[in-house]
Amino acid sequence: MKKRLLTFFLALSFFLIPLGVLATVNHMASNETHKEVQTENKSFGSLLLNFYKQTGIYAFLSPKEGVKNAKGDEISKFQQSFGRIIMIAICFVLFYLAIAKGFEPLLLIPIGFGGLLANIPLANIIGDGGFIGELFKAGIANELFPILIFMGVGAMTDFGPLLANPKTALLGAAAQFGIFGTLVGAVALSQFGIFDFSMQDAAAISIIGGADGPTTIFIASKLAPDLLGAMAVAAYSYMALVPVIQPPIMRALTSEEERKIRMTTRRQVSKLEKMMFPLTVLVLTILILPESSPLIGALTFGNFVRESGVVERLSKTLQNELINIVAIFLGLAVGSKLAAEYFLVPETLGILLLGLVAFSIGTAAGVIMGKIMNKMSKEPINPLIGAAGVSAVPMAARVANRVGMESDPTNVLLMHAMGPNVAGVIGSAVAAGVLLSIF
Amino acid sequence: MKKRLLTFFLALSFFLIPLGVLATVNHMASNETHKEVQTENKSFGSLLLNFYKQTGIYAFLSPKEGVKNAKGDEISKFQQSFGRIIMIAICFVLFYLAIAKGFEPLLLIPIGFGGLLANIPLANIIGDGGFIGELFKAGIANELFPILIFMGVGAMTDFGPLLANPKTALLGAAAQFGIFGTLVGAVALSQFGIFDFSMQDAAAISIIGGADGPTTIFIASKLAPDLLGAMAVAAYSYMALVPVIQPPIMRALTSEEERKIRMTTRRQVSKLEKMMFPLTVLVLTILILPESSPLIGALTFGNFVRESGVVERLSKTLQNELINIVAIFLGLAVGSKLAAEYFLVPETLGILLLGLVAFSIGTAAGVIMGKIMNKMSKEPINPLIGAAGVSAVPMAARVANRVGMESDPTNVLLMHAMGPNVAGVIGSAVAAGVLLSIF
Amino acid sequence: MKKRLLTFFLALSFFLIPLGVLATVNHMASNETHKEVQTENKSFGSLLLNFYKQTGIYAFLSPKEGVKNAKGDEISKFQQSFGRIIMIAICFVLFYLAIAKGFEPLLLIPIGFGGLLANIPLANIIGDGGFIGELFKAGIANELFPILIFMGVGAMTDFGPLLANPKTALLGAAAQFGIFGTLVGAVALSQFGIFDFSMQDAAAISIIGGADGPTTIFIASKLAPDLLGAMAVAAYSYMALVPVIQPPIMRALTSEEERKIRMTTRRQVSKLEKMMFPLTVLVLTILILPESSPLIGALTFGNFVRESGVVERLSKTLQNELINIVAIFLGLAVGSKLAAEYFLVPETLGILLLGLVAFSIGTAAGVIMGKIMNKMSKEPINPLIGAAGVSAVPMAARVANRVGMESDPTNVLLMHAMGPNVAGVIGSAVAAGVLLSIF
Amino acid sequence: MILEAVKYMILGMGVVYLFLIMMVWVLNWQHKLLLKYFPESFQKPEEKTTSKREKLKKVAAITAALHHMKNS
Amino acid sequence: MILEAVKYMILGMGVVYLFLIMMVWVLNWQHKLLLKYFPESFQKPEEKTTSKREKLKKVAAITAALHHMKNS
Amino acid sequence: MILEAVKYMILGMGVVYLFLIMMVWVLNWQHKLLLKYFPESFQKPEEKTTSKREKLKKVAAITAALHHMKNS
Ligand code: NA
Ligand code: NA
Ligand code: NA
Repeated sequence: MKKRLLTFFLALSFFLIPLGVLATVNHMASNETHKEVQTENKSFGSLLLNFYKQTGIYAFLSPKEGVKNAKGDEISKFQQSFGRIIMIAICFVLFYLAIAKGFEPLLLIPIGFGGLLANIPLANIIGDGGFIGELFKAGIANELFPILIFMGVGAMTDFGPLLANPKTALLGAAAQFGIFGTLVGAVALSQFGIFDFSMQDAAAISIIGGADGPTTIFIASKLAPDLLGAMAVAAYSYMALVPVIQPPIMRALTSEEERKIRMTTRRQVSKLEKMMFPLTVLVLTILILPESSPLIGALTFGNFVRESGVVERLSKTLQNELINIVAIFLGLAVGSKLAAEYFLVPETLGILLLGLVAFSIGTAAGVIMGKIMNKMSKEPINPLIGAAGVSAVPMAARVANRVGMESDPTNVLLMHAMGPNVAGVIGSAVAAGVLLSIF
Repeated sequence: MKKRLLTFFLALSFFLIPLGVLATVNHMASNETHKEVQTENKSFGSLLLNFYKQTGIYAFLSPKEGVKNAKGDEISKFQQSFGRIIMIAICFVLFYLAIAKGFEPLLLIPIGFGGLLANIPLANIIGDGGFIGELFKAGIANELFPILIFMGVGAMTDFGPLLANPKTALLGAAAQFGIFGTLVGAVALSQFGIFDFSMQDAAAISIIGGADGPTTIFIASKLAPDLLGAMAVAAYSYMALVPVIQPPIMRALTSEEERKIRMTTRRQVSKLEKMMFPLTVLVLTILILPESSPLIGALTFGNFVRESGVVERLSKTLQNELINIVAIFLGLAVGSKLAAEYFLVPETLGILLLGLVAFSIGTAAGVIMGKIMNKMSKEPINPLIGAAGVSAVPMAARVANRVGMESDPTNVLLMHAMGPNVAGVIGSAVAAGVLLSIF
Repeated sequence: MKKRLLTFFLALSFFLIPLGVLATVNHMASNETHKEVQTENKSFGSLLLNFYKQTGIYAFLSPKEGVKNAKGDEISKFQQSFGRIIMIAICFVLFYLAIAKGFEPLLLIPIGFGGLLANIPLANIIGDGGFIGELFKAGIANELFPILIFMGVGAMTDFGPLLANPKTALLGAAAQFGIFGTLVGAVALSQFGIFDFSMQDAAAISIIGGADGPTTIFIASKLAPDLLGAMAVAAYSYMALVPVIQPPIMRALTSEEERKIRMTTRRQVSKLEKMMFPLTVLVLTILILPESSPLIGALTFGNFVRESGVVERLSKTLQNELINIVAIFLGLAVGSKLAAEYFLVPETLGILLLGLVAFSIGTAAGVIMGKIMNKMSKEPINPLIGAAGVSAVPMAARVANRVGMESDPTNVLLMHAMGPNVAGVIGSAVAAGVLLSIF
Repeated sequence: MILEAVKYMILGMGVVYLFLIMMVWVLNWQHKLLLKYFPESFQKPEEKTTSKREKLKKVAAITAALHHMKNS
Repeated sequence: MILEAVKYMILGMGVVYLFLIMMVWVLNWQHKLLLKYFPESFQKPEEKTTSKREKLKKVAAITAALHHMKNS
Repeated sequence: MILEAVKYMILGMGVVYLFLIMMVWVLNWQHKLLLKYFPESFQKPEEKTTSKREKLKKVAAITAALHHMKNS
């Protein structure tokens, strides 16, 4: 059915493209037709005409110079006409990916729908008083929503696999090279004139390599709010594409023997240890990197609520009602940045590209660190689990497991890979704190 | 038990009426008694007196000229004393209707309680810093709450019956004549001096004919915020009264033979069709009527979340936690407009009357359209299902079914009536968009 | 395990104390070391230095004169260094009490964690734009959160036991002497120069004797926002300590015979009676004490939603999702007042002391009223149930039951004690209204 | 200032007692009224319908399973 | 002003009909398209997986209980 | 500017490693401490009470049904 679904979406696009063509043609001719119309009609006719001018068809067909959107930002004629149609098509593609391919539907569906609504001409949905605009003010502008999502993530995450083999956390550290390596690359490319990112923008974009949605949104809304839409789309898309992006890199960097390495059993983890873990991490954050404390504070709060074992009610609320409600609001609000005037800018291409690079570098760094640790440590370490260090919980751990099984179907790496996987979340939050402390 | 409940409420009113009488008497005498009291007491006595002046009894018994409520609006002496008692009694009637008669309790109970709280003298509950005032600011002033309710409605609605027989949507179009017909009537009556509504107020009031709570609140808060309380009460009351209002009109306009018409089987509906439906409606809205897009956008978002099938979590959240929380907040906030100073004004009577007229016209228009379609179309159409076009989902469809069964107990019209019923929701949202685009 | 847990927390404190000592030492020496450092480094070194200055270690070790927190309030050097470490340790103690001792974990865990986050140097978590700061603005500053909690409490409370023996409500009245007696005491002690509380502060602190969390927070945020943190901690701690604080007082004031008194069966309660109860209480509030209406309005709203029986959806939402979400937000926001600069002030000791006194007086007053009522009334009344009048539902009622069973194991007082227990909630809300009407 | 506090105390306790005594009085009066006019409302309240339904469902499922087992 | 209201009425009903007629038209067209290209999507939709799973769990529990009983 | 970026990279990776290495160190130290002072906390954690209760309820319901069936 999935192939046919694709066909259908293509069919749908036939519905959209003519309109787009019409738009471009009209775009060119609009200057002349305009004046005649205005004086011609009266009474009921003028009412009809006025109404026609408030339709979306008119807005697509007759873009105007100097139009501003609900937030006071200018929209070019291209963005008003063909641009919006392109964005609507992109939102349909996001739906296709979410539904037919199962790519992070919990966020891509609200984001995509928010994008649709953001590209409706004349409707003031994303501005002041518009409902998405209000959601944006309520939780993105002040960073509340990503923080609440992080609480939910904390309440849903079992850090047991990390506690069972703490040193695998170093793999989660290595993978953050995706962030900082990309930062250098982006700055270099800007220096050579290929991109045009400021240092601050480059830093924000690099965080996509952290493979963590809320962290990306948090950093974007602090350091580069204009790039929020493209960054969120890139982050969630690449997180969803982990099974496609990672395996070739993992195979290229490891030998067949390495991929077959069996890991020894993990040590036992006590309930008390799990309960102490969030507090330990928070105390370290306080001592070393207070700038990370909103993110790590929220994560550890959620995890402490989970592991304390005495507030099941609150833990369930964090994992279900609260995170679901916030995911809907966050998705719609982030989607508002898919408005043509924000998304169809040259920077977007750079973001998508650099995001992919960051992801790949992170994966490679994790695998290489795995190889190094395997050589240095007494116990064998399968370098594949290093790839899970990018976060993208639990997808990346599953990919590591599957690639391992290709070489030896009896070698179950899943729980071993979960350690670097959850460490990667902490690692990205630390990296985010470093970026915030610099800029 | 229900009759006795009524008796009891009457008994309760005996408790309230003497106080009211007392209030009116005192009202007249207040000018004299006032000055004497103030100088008489001292020390502990004066403390007691001061306290007495902060009781509700004092506020009811001694209304003053020029008092303003928490929002800075003036309250007449009548509104301060007998008016508040009347409003409190009205709120008790709303509770009676909700509990004993089962009239839309999910909204009438919060609205009624909000009304009670809004009529408490001296307490600043509906103003700035008061909790209902804060809820009002958080979601009515910016229209967020009705939009979120509409998302929930979208997630709860199965548009399958409409997809099984799309042309019944025209019945949902016809029923919107309740809105526009009433608009003309209201303007005419204002012209003749019977009412005193501006064109904008008339338009807002007419939307009650759309038989849709969130749409009514949305339009009221945009076009006529002062009338919000009466409009919401009218809309929900008449929606609850559908089984009383509609049948006589339906019987008067149809012959026995028409009521016996059996409808042919409906075509099969595919899962994909259901998934495409919200997107189709949204694209049409974008092209034809962007002003409707907040309402239709929210409705279709909820429905798309439901039908996409991959985000069950979010769908359940929209249908349960989120809509319940918002219903509580919305109800209390709307109830704040039941304060005597807002509700006990001449306009309220006009609103209640016009709302009823709008409802009736809508029903009639739906039935007549049903008769026309039955004659024009090849397949037989039972005109009764036209009455379901007013929305009021699913009550109106059930009424159509029941009236049909009176004539032929084996003729099940329910699913056929659900088509126009859900189309009526879309129709009202479109009508609302037209009104917004005009005013 | 619990003893060992304590040992462990002690061990943990060994981890914290050296840092504290270091802080104090460094505190003294800081004036000299400072200037040398600043000029020494350059390039990468200076980057490292800059980074070091953004670590928590540096902030603890090198407190500075004139530093202001995110809200613009000044933080003394002691509060910056050792103070914060003390507060972090206190938060750990709160966790220990919540987890190992089961003391009100639903609120102490969020409050404690909020306290941890509030004491992180440099991170702007409690200020504008910080997430706890935003939560504070969203619901404490405007008193929305305690009100919503009270709605949930109303929806969770069964007033049946009170309706089965209404006159036990007088025990709930007597216990409010804890509030007003303490007010006199606090004022007297301030007069004698032992404390330094204004009349308004004294009134706010006394409300702790009401043994009701939301009421305490509501009053604190109105009358003495600076004391909010200490008051909330005191209120919840003493509510949790009811089984420790109350029994000695109860035993001291009653004879063995009195404790053995068996109470006669309670009258039957009708469903309709339960449904009328919240409305009755609200009408009384309107007439006598409108100032109490936000608190009592919320309580009775929740209870009416529960007892109306037709809006089960809303009742469940109030009792679960909504109260859980709000409890998380409220706890974190209240915890922000555990920042060293707000908590480590001389007033805190006074608050903790006066709170304990208020609690004890309330208990004693309830028991004495029980003795009086037992002598005056025809039916026997066990004075122990008077202690339950302080509220702290349902803990205090259970304590009354248990102390009674010590004297006669077959004498079940639980349901009899629930009457004064729930009446105590109303009593405190009334007392709160009196305080608000005076100040 | 102590005197003032004492006055507040008397006022406060007075209002609290006034409120709760009036409440007791109204509740007693209400109880008599209900006993007279709505005696049937004092029936044992039935269990809530939802949980009842759930139980019925469970029982139905079990019965079905048992039936299935018997026949097999 | 009445005339204006009548004009608004005509405009309003016109737009409502336009919208819903276009919707009917697109839905019919879509239906044909889907029938042609995705005939398999018209299969009876299966019950939702979650409730299915829950049922399976219930059945498993019952079966286990029965099994336990048989053996004892 | 590239040089600056490289410095940030070194600083950033340094802090990330510092943080996680310290975490590993503390966790290992904590583990030993817990093994020594709280060996009993390493018992297999029991299943959560709520789900346990639910199961018990289910089993009770089934048992009741079976009992009923046996006797009939
Ligand atoms: Na990461
Ligand atoms: Na309608
Ligand atoms: Na109390």
